[in-house]
Amino acid sequence: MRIKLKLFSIAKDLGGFDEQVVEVPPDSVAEDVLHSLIQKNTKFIDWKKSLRYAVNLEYVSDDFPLHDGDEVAVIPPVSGG
Amino acid sequence: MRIKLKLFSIAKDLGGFDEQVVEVPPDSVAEDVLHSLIQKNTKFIDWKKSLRYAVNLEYVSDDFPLHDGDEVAVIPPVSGG
Amino acid sequence: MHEITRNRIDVENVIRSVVSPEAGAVNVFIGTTRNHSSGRTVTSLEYEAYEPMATRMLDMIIREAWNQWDVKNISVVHRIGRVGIGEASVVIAVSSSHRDEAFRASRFLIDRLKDGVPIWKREFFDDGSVEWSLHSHAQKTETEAG
Amino acid sequence: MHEITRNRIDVENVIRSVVSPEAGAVNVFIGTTRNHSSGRTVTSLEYEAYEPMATRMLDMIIREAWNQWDVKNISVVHRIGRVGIGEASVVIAVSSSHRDEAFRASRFLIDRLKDGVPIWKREFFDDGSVEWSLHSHAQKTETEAG
Repeated sequence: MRIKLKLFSIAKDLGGFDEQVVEVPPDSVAEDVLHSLIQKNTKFIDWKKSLRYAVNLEYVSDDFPLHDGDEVAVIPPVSGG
Repeated sequence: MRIKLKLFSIAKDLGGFDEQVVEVPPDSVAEDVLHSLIQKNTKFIDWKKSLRYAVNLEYVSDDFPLHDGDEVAVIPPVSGG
Repeated sequence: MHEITRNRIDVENVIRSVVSPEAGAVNVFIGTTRNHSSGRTVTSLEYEAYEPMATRMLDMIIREAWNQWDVKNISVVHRIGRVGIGEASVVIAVSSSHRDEAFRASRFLIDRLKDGVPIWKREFFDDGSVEWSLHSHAQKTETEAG
Repeated sequence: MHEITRNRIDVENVIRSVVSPEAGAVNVFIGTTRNHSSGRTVTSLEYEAYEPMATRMLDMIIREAWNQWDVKNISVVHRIGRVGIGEASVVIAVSSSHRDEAFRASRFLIDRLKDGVPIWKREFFDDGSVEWSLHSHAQKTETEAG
């Protein structure tokens, strides 16, 4: 299945893109998107514990199941305000 | 001795003046200024418990001793803000 | 800075007076005049102050806030005289590095101001009556506004 | 009202949007950009947002504040893009009848905003380096500003 993957802040810098449609295996969960990112850039490993995921504009748990067409965002520590 | 007596808010309305030099007996204390005011207008009796006194721009206790030349203010409940 | 003024308070100006490139947080409290009091309609208000004492007390409570919290700048401006409905009667602004201090100092300042600074509000009602706002314990009446 | 904008925030306008003749108390929190971070000199800042999600979350936390306190109006405006030093990056304004509610709701809103709304700050330092501000537990670094 295909999802729209969005990266922000430091994740965007490490990943080298801000938005990409990616193919993921069926039964993928939110944090699985990190695996493909780590293959591109091993520095993502250091960030594993700091990253949160949002699916379709809502924070989800790491093991939230993904569906075809989902918009999945990798959310580094926020610093608004 | 003589003091400068200042009235504000409801006290000014009841007393009919905002500032007056008044003669008080020696050994007078702050709340003694109320006695002469009650003689002018008995409604001051109802306010006895709500009034505070300031001498030379500072809140004082009711039994604070007055001195010749003091500026004594009768302070009804404040409502600034 | 602190001031008792007969002019309209320029809120932006009060805020500008505390903003600093070294302090990232600003808390502002604004008291505005209300169109009702104890269920009756208020058409306008007037504030009077025992000015030299009020000025002295503002100076004192600002120093108290300074001593208590790590804040950068503090400004307090209170308007006196006639104030239209919905206009600011008081503006307090505090800047600090961390937001907690700005919030706490701002709250402290308005509480202390309302508690003892010699300023009085007179309300003009739509039935033509005029009354001093007297919310003391001894005088009961409704809850304190703002 | 809430808004994520690339324009300079008109603080007076945000305040005006919450002032009501029925609500006597207004609390305003303003976050301003600082000229230093972790002891280094910052020359300018840039904010980026995951806009649709940030908008959705602002809407949500405003509703949470509404449900929790008896407040009249709430406005939250966050600026994104390049922001000069000393300028407002966020303005929160809350009006209520009693000051306690305005203070509490305002504090709640900025705490919640800083805790989870997807907005990121990037600092430009005087030595030419550029860094995302990342104050997570995992990433330690100094205390959160503002």
